[in-house]
Amino acid sequence: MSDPLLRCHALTRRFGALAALNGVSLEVEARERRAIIGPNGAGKTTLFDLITGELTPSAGHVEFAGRTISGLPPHAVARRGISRSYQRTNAFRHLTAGENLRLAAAAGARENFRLLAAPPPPASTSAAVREVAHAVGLGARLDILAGRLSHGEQRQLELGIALATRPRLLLLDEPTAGMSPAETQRMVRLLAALPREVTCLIIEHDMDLVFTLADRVSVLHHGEVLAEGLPAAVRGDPRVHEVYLGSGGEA
Amino acid sequence: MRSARRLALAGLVAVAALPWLVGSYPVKLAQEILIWGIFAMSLDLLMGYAGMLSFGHSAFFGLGGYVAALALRGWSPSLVSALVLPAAAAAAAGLVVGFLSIRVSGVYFIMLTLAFSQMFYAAAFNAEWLGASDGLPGVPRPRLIGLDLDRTEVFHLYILAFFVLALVALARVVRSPFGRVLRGVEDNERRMVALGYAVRRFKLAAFVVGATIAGVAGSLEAQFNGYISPEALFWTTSGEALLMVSIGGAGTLAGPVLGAAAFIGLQSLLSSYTEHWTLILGAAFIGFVLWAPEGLLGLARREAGG
Amino acid sequence: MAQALNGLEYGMLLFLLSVGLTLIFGMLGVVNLAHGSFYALGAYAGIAVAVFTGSFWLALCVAPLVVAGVGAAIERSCLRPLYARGPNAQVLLTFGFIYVFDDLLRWLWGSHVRSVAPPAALAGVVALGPGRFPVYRIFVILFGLAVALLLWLALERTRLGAIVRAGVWDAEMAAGLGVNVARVFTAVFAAGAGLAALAGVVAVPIQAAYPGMGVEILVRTLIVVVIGGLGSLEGSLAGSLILGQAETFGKAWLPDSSMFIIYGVMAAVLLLRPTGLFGRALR
Amino acid sequence: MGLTRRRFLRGVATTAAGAVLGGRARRARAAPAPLKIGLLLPYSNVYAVLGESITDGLSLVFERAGWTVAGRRVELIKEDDEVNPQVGLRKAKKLIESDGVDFLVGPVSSGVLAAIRDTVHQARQILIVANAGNDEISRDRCSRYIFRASFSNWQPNAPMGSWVAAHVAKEAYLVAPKYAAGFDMMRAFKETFVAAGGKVVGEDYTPFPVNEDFAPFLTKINQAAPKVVYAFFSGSQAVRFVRQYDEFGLRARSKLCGAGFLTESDVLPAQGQSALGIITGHFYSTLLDNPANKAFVRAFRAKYARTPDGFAVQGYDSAQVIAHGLTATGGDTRDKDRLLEALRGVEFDSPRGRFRFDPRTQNVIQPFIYVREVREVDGELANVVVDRIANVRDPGTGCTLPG
Repeated sequence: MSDPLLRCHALTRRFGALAALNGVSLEVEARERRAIIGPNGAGKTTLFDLITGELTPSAGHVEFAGRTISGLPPHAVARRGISRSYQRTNAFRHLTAGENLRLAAAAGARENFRLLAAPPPPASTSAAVREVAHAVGLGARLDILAGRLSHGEQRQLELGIALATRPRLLLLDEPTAGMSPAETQRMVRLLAALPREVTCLIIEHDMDLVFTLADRVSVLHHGEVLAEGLPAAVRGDPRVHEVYLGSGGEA
Repeated sequence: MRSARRLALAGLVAVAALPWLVGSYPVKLAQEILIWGIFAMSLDLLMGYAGMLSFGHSAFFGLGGYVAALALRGWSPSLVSALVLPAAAAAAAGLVVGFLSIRVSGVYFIMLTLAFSQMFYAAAFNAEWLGASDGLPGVPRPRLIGLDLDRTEVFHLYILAFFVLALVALARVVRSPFGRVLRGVEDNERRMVALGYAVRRFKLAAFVVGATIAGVAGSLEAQFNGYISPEALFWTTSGEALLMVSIGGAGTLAGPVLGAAAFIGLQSLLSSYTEHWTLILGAAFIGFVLWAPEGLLGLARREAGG
Repeated sequence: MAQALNGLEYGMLLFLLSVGLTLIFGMLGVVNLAHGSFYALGAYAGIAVAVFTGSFWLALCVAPLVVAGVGAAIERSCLRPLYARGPNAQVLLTFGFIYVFDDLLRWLWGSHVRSVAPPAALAGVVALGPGRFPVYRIFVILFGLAVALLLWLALERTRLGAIVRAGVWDAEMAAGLGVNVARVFTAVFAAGAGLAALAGVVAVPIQAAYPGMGVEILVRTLIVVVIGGLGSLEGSLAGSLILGQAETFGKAWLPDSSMFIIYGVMAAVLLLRPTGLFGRALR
Repeated sequence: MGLTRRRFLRGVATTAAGAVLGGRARRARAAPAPLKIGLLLPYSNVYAVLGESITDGLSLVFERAGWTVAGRRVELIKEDDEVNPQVGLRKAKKLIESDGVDFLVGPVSSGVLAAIRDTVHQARQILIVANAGNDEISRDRCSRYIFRASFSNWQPNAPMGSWVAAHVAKEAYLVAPKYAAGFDMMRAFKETFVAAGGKVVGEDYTPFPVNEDFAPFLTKINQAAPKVVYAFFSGSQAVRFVRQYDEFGLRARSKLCGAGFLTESDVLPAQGQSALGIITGHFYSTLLDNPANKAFVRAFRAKYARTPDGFAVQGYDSAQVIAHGLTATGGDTRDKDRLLEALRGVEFDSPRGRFRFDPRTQNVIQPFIYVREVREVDGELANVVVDRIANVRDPGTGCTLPG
């Protein structure tokens, strides 16, 4: 394999005296599906925020496709091909699902600055939107306001928005948070069907999902990487059991 | 949709016919409503569409007025003086003020825009060559080929033409892909950034467009009154426009115009009957904020929707 | 030197006025544009009490309580439904109250300028080197410092203070502490209104009272709070002192540009530190 | 107030009824049309007090005449200009075009007057200025349709310049708010003060319209230790300035003199003892000992239960100008030239003395500028006349009215 697609180098982020992330180094190959697990407060979401530029690292840096992206504003990071979904649905509540997807798909489009351009046709007629909507199972719900969708559908939309920007790297923050078992099953199927070109980094608590989807697993604990390896190896690691699986019962 | 357009068209025809139907004072009230309607719409582009609550929009209104007054008085009574120069000046000022203000957000944005407009006010108030506290009187109306703008009905149609122009242009802008981006920013700015939108640039573009149109409205106000004074720049002028937008319905184009009509109507009619009209206005406004955040237009829609 | 003292006194008055605004913002996230109206209401209520009882000191105690009550009522009835709707709706609501209060004051007390003399104990001037300085203004400085100290102690050393500080950082966290957040919100808003009224009463012997006084001072108060950083007690104090000095020296030495100075100071601070001197990046 | 409002409402009702019952109204035309007077004054905002005072003074004249002048029923239409030029202009247009008033009376603010001047002139609308003192309206922006029954800013101040130099001291520090009226007044004072050998040792223009704290200026004055401080402030700023002047202990050191507005009755009670000893120049004092004033003060007190001030006199005289002018034309307002001529010629006994216009500027010739000192009279503060300067007329430079 060539150089990794994403390389986090000794990333540290402090909030006052508290180090949310402390010297985390991580490499993710292109086409890989990596799960990030760890107890609450382990620094998982902070890691995502540092990768996307929403937070700046106190020390260390992030490289993407061979170039340093730390210090770039978040929108520029996104333009490089990194997209994320949020733990709590973070869609455009007052726009339709279709419009949500189109906004995501149109990020960076030149015509966004043509102030007097003709109004575009309804979002549901756009091929790009339909394709993503189909991929996340919202093909029939495009004209509904995002705020009116069911919880499960909102999570699907969340994924769709992240996907619609056609990212090279997709960061998924607990895609099944708050879902019923049935909804979770559906989400797992959707994720499994994602094209391999999209490299994924998934924060997840649902261990079944982790072991179904992930190629490799990284375990964060107290802001540091505790263990990393194939799912089976991690599952067998006694330290992981101690800090996470054993005490948790969250799955 | 089609019926709404038909309604708007009928309304426009009725407004255009006013000088031949009613006395000269109601016509002038209508003209003032049109001018303030343009101003309020331009503010709504920032407030209702891009989520930027600016208390400094009066800076561009007043600037347009002053530039038009200076150019019409001292240079040439032409459309260049009445339209091009005020719009250009307001756009340039909007670019600078917007660039600096958009770096901050929320309350700080409100305060920074307010501070900038107060600086414009202080500048005009202190400038002897701008007439200081008394402002600039004797602003002539421009001369257009064969049109006598000093005649009420001609001036009425002239203002209406500007109004329609602003309305059509803004309607086009808010429906364009650009307008959709603004909607997205208004709805969820953080997500727009995460999706890769250079949000500040879009906000700045909206700010400049709003400033430009406000400048044109200010120019019309100066031509309408034959006069411009520092009060046009004062922050409460922005506040009044904000009231208009909120009363009428933010995030729509008809709303601000409706709000302008309601505000000016109340101010002109109610104040003849009671000294306490500000109390009534304030209470009505509070009522709208609490119970009808979509404004008059929203109320009408709710009514129509059953 | 004498001018620095003038600046200090003016700054203290601004502090009394702005600290309530900043507390309200810090806890509730509300920019209360009607804060100036509370100031005016306090001034008028103070005059009413002082005239009725003949005691300035009683006015200083009673008027803030009355206005705090008004503040609590407004918070409960009008602001509470808006917390879910974001800051713009709240700003607009309080903007509406400016109109209402402006007119109510005129209705209740007429448009005449009113004033009361400072209490006899604080009349007169003291010699300070070559200059002279009014005793009452020294009182204002000391009073402002005392209020600052008391507030600091209240915030740092009491349970309510801890809750408010927690609320400033994170309302959800405060709720997690098992606190009735709604009640704390009301209390903080009332306290902020009461502080504005306190400033109003203190200001009356120097500035007199008339219905438009609240709107006139509002912009300055907002500038103080923004310079200092919204939600910060220290920031409010620092902002007041800076603005007091800037405005005093501006008037004395650069009268032609004194109107720009305060706005210039504010713009400069915001451009260099977008959240003010003591502000935090959140919100 | 209430009465005029009701009267106004009744007026509206009758006009509306007239419009509906067109035929009958026309037949009833035997009775002349009502005389419509539009009052463009602040009824809200800081200057509401002045608006009320002017309205009260004006109402007194018509009340006495049974609300009929030269056979025509008087109808007042009040509009609030909010001291905002934009609003004032809109209301002026309303009064002129919608109500078709015969006379416009107002405004208080010089900003509003500057704003409406061209509109009034072009509409050939007769305007009786009841307060705003911008010199320019008697100078290069004068109009044959504008009469001023109040004062020009120059008038109270120029006589004070020579008087202060002669009677108080020849070393003065000037303070005024930084806007047109402040500049007008200080210019007029300086002109005659310097000519009389006076020396201006300092000059400050304070922020306007908002200024809470005069301390920086008072400290400067304290350091300069001038013999006289000459000031112009009005309304809330007059209260603040006078109070803070006293607070800083300057009263004992530097004599405070100024334009009459500094200590008018609208602000005197709030100034309290701090105002004692202040010397001001004004065209009026409540204590003037002449029959017209005695009658005026008695009537005003009886009706409104308070002491009238200069602003009430301005309203009172504006009404008298209208009444006398109209009587001269026999109630006719159609023939504008004739009416204008009649107005230019009005002459009557005003509380301030014999009232007449300067035909060159159509600005009132002040019969006297009274030099007044604030003293306690019968337990109440009052402006006691200590001297007077006769026949003060504005220079009218640049005004080209025939006359």
